[in-house]
Amino acid sequence: MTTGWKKALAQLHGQGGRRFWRGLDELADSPDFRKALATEFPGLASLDWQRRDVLRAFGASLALAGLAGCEANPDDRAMPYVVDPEHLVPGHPQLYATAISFAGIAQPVLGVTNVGRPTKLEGNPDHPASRGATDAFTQAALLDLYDPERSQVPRQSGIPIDWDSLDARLAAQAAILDATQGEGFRLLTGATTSPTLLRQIDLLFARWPAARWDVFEPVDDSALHAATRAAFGRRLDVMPLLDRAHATIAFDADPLGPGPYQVLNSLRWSGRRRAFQQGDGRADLLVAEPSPTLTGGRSLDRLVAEPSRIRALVEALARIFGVTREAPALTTKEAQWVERAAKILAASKGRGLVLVGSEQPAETQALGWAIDEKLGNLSVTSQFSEPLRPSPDSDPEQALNALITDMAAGRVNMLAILDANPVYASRQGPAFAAALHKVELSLHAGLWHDETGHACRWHAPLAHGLESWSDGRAADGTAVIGQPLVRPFYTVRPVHTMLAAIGGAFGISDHDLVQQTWTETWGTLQPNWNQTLVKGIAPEPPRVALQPPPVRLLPSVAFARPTGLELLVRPDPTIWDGRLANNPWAQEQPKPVTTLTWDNAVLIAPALAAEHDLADGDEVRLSSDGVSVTGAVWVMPGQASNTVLVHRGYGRRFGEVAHDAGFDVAPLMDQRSVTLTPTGKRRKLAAAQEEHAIDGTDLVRVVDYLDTAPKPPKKPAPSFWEDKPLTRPNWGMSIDLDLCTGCGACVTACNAENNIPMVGREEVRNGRRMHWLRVDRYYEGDPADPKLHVQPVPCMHCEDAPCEMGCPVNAAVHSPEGLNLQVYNRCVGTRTCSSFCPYKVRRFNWADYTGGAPESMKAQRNPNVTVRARGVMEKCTYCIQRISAARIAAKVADHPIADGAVTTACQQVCPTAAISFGDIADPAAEVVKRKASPRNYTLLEEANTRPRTSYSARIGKERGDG
Amino acid sequence: MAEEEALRQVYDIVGEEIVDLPLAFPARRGWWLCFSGALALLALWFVSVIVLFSNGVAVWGNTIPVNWGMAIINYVWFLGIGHAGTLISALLLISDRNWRNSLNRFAEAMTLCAVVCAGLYPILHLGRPWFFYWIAPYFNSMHVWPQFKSPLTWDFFAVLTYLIVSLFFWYLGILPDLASARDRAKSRGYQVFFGIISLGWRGDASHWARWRQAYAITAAIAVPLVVSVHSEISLLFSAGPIPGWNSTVFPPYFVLGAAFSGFAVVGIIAIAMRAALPLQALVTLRHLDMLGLATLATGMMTAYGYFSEVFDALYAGGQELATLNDRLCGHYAWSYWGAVILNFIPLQLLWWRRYRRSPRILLAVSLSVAVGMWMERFMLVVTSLYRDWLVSSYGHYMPSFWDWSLFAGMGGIFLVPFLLFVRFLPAISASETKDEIHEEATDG
Amino acid sequence: MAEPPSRGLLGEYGTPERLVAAVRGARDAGMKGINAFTPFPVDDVAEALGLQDNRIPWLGLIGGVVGLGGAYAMQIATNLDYPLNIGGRPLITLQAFALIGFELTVLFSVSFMVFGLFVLNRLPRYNHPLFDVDRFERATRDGFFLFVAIDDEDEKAAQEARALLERLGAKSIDEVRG
Amino acid sequence: MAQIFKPSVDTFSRLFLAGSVVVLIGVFMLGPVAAWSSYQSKVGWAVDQPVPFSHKHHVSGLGLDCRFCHATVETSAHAGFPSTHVCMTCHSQIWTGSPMLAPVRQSLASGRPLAWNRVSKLPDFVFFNHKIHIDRGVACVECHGRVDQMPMLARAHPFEMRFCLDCHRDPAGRLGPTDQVTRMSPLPWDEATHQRFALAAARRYHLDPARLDKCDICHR
Repeated sequence: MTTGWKKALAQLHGQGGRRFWRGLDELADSPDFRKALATEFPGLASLDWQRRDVLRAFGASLALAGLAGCEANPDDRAMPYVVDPEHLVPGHPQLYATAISFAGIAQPVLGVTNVGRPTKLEGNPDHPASRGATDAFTQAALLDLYDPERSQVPRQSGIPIDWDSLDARLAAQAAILDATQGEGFRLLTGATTSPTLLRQIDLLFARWPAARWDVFEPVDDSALHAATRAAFGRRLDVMPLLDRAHATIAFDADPLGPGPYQVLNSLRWSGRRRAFQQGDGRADLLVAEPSPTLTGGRSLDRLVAEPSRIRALVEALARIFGVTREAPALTTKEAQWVERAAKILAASKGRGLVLVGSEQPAETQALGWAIDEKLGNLSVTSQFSEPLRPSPDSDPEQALNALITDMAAGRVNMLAILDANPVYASRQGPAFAAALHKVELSLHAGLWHDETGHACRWHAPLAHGLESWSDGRAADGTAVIGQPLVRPFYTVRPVHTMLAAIGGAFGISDHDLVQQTWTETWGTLQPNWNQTLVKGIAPEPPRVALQPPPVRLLPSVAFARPTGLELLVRPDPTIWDGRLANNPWAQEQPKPVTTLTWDNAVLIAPALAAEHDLADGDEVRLSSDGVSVTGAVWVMPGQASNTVLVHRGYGRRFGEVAHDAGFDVAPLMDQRSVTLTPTGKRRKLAAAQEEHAIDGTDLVRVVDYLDTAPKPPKKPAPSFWEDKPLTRPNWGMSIDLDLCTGCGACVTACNAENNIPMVGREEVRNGRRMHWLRVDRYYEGDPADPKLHVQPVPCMHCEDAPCEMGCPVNAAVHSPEGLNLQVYNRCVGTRTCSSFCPYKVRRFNWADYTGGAPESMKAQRNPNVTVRARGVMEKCTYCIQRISAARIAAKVADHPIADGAVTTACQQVCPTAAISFGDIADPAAEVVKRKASPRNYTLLEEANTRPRTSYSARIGKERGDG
Repeated sequence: MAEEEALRQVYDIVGEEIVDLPLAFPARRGWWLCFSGALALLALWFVSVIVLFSNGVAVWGNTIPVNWGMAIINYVWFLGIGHAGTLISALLLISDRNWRNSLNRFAEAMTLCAVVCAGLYPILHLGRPWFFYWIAPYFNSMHVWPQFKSPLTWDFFAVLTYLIVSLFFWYLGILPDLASARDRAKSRGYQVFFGIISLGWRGDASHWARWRQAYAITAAIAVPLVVSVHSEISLLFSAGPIPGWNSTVFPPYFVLGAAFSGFAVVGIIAIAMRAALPLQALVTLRHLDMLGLATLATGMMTAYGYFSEVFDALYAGGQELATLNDRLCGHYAWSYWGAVILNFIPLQLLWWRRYRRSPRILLAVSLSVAVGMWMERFMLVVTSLYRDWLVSSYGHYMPSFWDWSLFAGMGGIFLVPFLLFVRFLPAISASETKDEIHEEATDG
Repeated sequence: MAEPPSRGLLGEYGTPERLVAAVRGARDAGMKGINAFTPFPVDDVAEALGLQDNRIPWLGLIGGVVGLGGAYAMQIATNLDYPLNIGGRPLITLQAFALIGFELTVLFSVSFMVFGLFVLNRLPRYNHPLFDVDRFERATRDGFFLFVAIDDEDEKAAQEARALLERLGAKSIDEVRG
Repeated sequence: MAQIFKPSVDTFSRLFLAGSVVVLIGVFMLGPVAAWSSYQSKVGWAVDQPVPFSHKHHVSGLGLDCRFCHATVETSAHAGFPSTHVCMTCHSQIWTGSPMLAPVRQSLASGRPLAWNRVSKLPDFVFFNHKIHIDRGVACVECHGRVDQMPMLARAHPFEMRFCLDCHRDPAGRLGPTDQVTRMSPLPWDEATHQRFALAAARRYHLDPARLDKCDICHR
C-alpha cells in the first residue's frame, strides 16, 4: 500500500456504518485520496468521477455500510433506500437455496441474508447430501466473502490496472490462438464439478484443439482412481455407504474426517448408528490407523498401526476369508484385532464394509475390495460411480510436471490458472514459479492475489461463490445451482465470465452461461429453473450406480518398511490445503484431535517424544534426502510410535491472517520417511485445551449396550430450593455423545450465528478464546493407545445457577423459560459468574475484541445479536435470538411454539444430529424423549446445579460384542 | 506538692514527645527520602491505572479459568492487614488493656490507608469500572437494583461501612490531641491548621463525658464489624461451588488470618517508627512483647485453619481432595508451602519472651508473616481456580508486568497518606496516655 | 477601647483530684455556671459536676435501629419492585439480607453518635472567650481548670467568687471576658 | 494565648458545614434529576431534518396513514423509512418545483439516500419489534405520541428502560383494537369500555406482566 493510500484509509479508520459512508464521500473529493487512487487504481482514476464509482471501487466496507442503512442500530442517521428493492423487508432475513464449492464439490446450502448481507450459511434441508447440515469449512467459507484482503482489481505485474487493459490483452491473445488452433495455450484449473464450467472448457478446446487443459487439486482422488484403475480397469469413485454397513473395518481410512465428503458420510454413519441405538441391527466399527482420526475416535476397537503395517493387517484379514494365501507375521495385539475384525465381518456378512485408505498402495486397496467382494458386501455397502471431479489426466502429478517442463522449454505462450494455487500448494511450487517467467502471457484468476497471483504476470480477481451464478455437483452426485446472495463488492468477475473472456468473449454474464447449460440439459429452461432455485436441487435423470466389475487382485509388491520414521502428510483439518488459511474462523477453530489453533505441528507419539525428550512446542527438523522442514512438535497420544504426521495448508506467504502461521510442508510432500532432529528452539503453540486425561472421572460416560434398556429415571439430588413447576415453554438441550464425532462444525456455526470475535494465537494461548461452544477432547487409559472421547460443552443453563448468585448487578439472571440470561449491557465485569461456574463456559471480553474488526468483517455480523463490548461477560444463550423470533411468530400466529420451531445454530449444523433442543415441558418433544433415555446424564451431577443441557452416554461395548 | 509537680512534668513531657513531633519533626531527611519514594510509587500507580483503563483487563495475566488474579488477592490481603488496627484499638479499649494507647493511633491510621487500597482494587478490576456505582442502590431510569444475594454486594456495603466507621473512630481519638497540638503550636500556620481540624476542642468536662461514651460504644461495635467484614470477604469465595472455596471454615479462618497479618504489619510499623522517631519511652519493649504475643496467638489459630482445611479435604475426598493435591504438589505449590513456611516456622520464635522483645527478630518474623499471608491469598485464589472441575478447562495464571506495577503502585497509595500522617499529626494518643499515667499514679 | 464584660473566673488546679475537690466546693458554695476543663477525661470531675447525659448511647441505639430497619426495608422492597429469579433461590431471603442488615446497623449507629457528639458539644467552635485566657492553653496539656460564672455588674459577688476559688486552692485565677 | 480565629470564623464554619450538607444532598439528587430530565431523554426536543418534513401536515392535514410511509411496521421488527421513491410518488406531481424538496429530488437524481436524523432511536443492545406490538394493538401514539400535532418531529416519551417497563408491567391498559393502531386521537371510549377491553385483551393474549418485564424480552 502506498502511504497516500494509507493516509486516505486512515481517515476512515474506526468509522462504522453510515458515518463510514459519509466519510468516504468527503474522501472521494480529497486530492489526497485521488492521488492515492491514481497510484493504486489507475483504472478507476481514469474514469470520470461518479459517486457510484467510488462506491464500487471501495466495495465491501462502502456497499455494506450503505446496506446497513436500514438496520436498527443506535446510529444517529437513518438512510432509507432511494428505490425500495423488491421483496426486501428490512428486519426479515431472506433465505436463498444456493451452493458453495469446496475443492470442486458443491455443498448445498441456504444462504441467509439480512438487508442484502449474507450473514449465515445453513445446510439445505431438502438436499440429500446435506439434510440441513454442513461442515466447518462451509460455515467458515462465508467469512471469505468479507475478507478485506480479497483481490479487488486486476493487476499487471502487481500494479492495479482496469479491466479494459486486461480484456484488450486477452482479446489480442485469443485472436492469435484462433489462428494457431490454440497452439501453446494451457489452462490449469482447480478440480471442478460445474457442468457449466466443463461445458465452457469443452467448447473452448473444440475451438483450440492444440491447447491443453490440466487440473491441479492439492488434495484429490488420484490415488483412489489409480487403485480402481488397477483393480477394476477404470477410474471410479468409491463412496462408502455407511448407512448400510452394519460392520465397518477401516484401515487408515477416515470417512468421518474433514473433507468434501464429510457431511454425507457423517449423515450416513449416524443414520446407521441411530438405527442401532433403537435395536435395529449393529453398527460395529473397527479402525486400524497410524494417528487418531474422528473415525478412529468412534471405533469400538482402535488398533494403532503404522502405515506400513496396514498391508499386513489387510492380508491377514483377507487370508481368514480365503482371499489370499499370504500369511504375514502379526504381533499378538494385531492378531487379536484381526480376529475380532473377522468375527464382526462374518457376523454381518453381506452388510459389512472394508475400507482401505486411498493413501495406501493400490494393491492393498484392491485386497480390501476383494474381501468385500468375497463376502458379498461390495455392491451393497460401497457405491461405485464415474469420477465426480473429472480430470483430463490420469496422473495429475505427472501432468503438472509435464506442464512445468513445457513452460520451462518455452512451449507455452499462454497459461491461464483458474482458481488454483500451484505455486504454494504443490511440491513443485518453486519450479513452477520459475517456469512461469518463460510464459509470455501468464494469467492467474482467483479470490486472492496469492502466491500464484504474484508469480503470474497478470492477475484477475474472481467473484466469491456467493457473489456469482454457478453450478456443481454435491457429494452424492446430484447437481445444484448456485445463485448469488449479493452483488459483487468489488470489480471482480465470476469464474464463468472470466473463462469466457479468456476465450475472447466479453460481457457474457455468468447467469446466461449457467442458464444455457441447463437449457441444453433440460431441453427447456422452465419450469425446472425456478424450481431449482427454490429447492436447490437441479432435476436430472437419476445416476445409475455402476456394478463394479470383478476385482483384479494385484501381486503383492514387497512393501519394504521405510527406514527412519514414517511420514504422513495430510490436509489440515480446519484450513484444508491452505484455502482457508486467511480465514480467522478456520484458523481459531480447534483442530478436531489436537485442539491446536493457528498452527500446524509435527505430531509424534508419546514414546517418540520420550525418546528424543521432546515436549509440546519443541521445534524439530524433519529431513529426508536433502529437503527438510522445521516445525514445533505436538505429542499425540494414540499415534504409532514410528510415525510422524504433518498437516498441509500452513506457511502461507501472503495474507495478514495466513502468513506467520505454522510451517509449509510442501518440500516433504512426496517423502515416505524422514529423520527427526530437535533444534533446541521452542515455538509457543496455542492449544484450546491444556489437559486431556480423564482417567477416574465420569465426565464422559460409557455404557454397555445392555445397559441401555429403559430404566425408571433417577431422582435429582436433594436441594435447599424447591423446584419450580415447569411452565411452557421451558428450554433444554440433549447431546448424544454416541453420535457426536467431534467434527467441530457446531463451533464455527456458533461463531457465525452469535457474532463471536476471534482473538488470535496470543490470546488463545492466554486462555482467552471466545467460543461459546467448545468441543472437549479427552483421552482415557494408556497414552500409547488411549480411548478417545469428545464432548461438546455449551452453557448448561443450570436451574440453580451459581453464576447468577455471584452477580452483584443482576446481569446474570434466570428467565421464566429456564434460560440462564446474560444481560451484556448490565454487566460491569466482576467475572464472579465465571469464577463460580463449574463448567467454565463463560467468556470475558478482556480487551476490545470487536471494535477493531475490519469494516467488511463487521458487515457479516448477525443483526439480531448484540455485539459485545470490552469488559462484559458473555456465553451461550441457546440462540436466544432464534427463540425470540419463534416466540413472536407463534404469538402472531396464536399457537404455542411447535417442537422443532427453534433450532440452535449448533443443532442445525450438526451432520450427525447429535444435538437436540426443545421445550422440556412438552412431553411430545424430541428432547424430552432423549432425556428419558437411560443413557441420559448431566455433567458434574455432584455440583447439583441442575443443568438443562444433558448428555447421552456413549455405547461402548456393543450387542453380541465379546 | 513535689510529686504533684513531677506528675505535671510527666504530662508535659508526654505532650512534647507526642504532640510536638509534627511541630518539631526530628527525622526530616529520612522522612523526605521515604516520602519521595512513596510519591514515585504513586506515580507508578497512575501509570498502571491509565494503561489498565485504556486497554482493559487484558493487560493483566487473568484468564479463563483464573479470571480473578492479583486484584482480588491484594484486595483480601490489604483488607486483612487493615483489620489489626481496629482490633488493637477497639478490642483492647473495651478490654481496657492500657498498653494499647501507644499503638492504636498509627494502627488505626494504617487501617485507613489499607482499607483505601483494598477498596480501590475491586473497582479497578472491573471490566467496565466506569459503571462500578451500579452495585449501589439508587433510583435509576432502568428500574434495576443491585442483586442483594450476591457476596459482592455484601462486600461493597461491608467495605464502605468499614471505611467510614474506621475514619470516625480514628478522628474521635485524635481530636483532643489535635487541640493539644494547636495549643502547643508556635507558628501561625500550624495554629490555624490544627485549629481548624481540632474544631475548637477545649477539654470541656461535659465534652469529655460524651466523647467517652461515643468512643467506647464505637469501639464496642467496631469489633463485631471487623469480624463481619472479613467474614463477608470470605463468602466471596465460599459462596461459589468451587473446590477449595466452598467451605464453612472460611469466615473464622479469614478473620484470624486477617488479624494475624495485621498484627504483623503493626509490628513492622511500630518497630520502624520506634527506630525513626524518639518514641522508645512510649512504644516500649513491652508493647512489642504484646504485639508478638498477639501475632503468635492469631498465627497459631490460623495454623489451625490450615489443618482443618486439610482435614476437610481428606474427609470430603473427590474434587476437594484433588484441589488439596493441586495445592500441595500442583503447579502453584510454592504458594502453599511458601505460606506454610513463612507464616508458621519463624513464628515459633515468638514463644520466647526474649525474641518478642528483640525488635530485629520481631521485625523479621513480622515481615515473613506479611509475605506469607500474601502467598496464602494467592494460593486461595489461584490454586482453586486453575484446576476446578472440568479437566478440559484446566488453565494457568501468570501475573503480568502491569499486575505487579499496580501492586507496587498501591504501596504508594498506602504510604503517601500514612507518611503525611506520621509527619503532621500526633502519631500516638497523648490524652489517653496521660489518662493512663494518671490512673496508674492514683492507683498508687 | 472598652474591655468586653467579664463572664466568669477561671481557676487552675494542680491535679485532677484538687480540681474535683474544687468543683465540689464551688457547687456547695452555690456557684452558678460551674464547668471544668481537663487535658484528658477525668470521670470524677464529670461526676462532681453532676453530669447525667445519656443522649449519645440513645442516639447510637436509634441509629442502629434505623440502619437495620432501613437495610431490610431496602432489600425486601427492591426485590419486590423487580422480582428476578436468581439461581433458583427464593425471592426474599432474610438470612442473606442479614449481612447488609448488620453493616448498615453499625454504619448508622456510629454516624448518629459521632454527629450527635458534635451537635451536642456545639463543635466546631473556633472562637471562644476562654481562648483569650493565656494560661488556658495548658488545658490541653497539664492544666486542670475550674470555671465559675459571675455577674459583671455585681462587684461583690465577683470578689467572693475569687476568694472562694483561692480557698479551694487555685494556683492562679483569670478573668474570662467576652 | 490569643484567639487564633475571629468570631466570624464560627459563623463561616457553620455556614460552610450547612452548605456542604446541602451540596452533598444536591449532588445525590442531581444525578437522578439529570438522568430523568428531558435533556437526557430528549423528550419534546424537535430535531431538524434535511427536509423540513411536517408529520402534522401529512397526517392530520392530508390524512395519510402511518403505514403509507412506514410500510413494514406490521410485518417486520422495523417500521421502515420511506424510500425517496415513495416521497416522489406524490411530489413528482405536486410541489414539484418547491425548493424545500430540492434534497429529495437530488436524492432521486444522484441515487444518494436522504439522511434523516433519527428521533426514536434505541441502543443496539435493545431489540424492539414493531410487528408484535402492532399485532397486539399497541397504537403508534402510545410510544411516538401525537405526531399528527408535530410540525417537526420530536420524541414524545423518554425512550428509556423505565418507559418500556411502565407498559410491559401493565400492558392490558395500553392495548386498543388492532384496526385502530394508527389512530392518533384517543379512542371515543368511556372508562368502562376501556376496562372491559383491557380485561378481554389480557385474557385473549394470555398477557403475563410478570413475564413481560424479564430481561430476555428485550435484551439478547
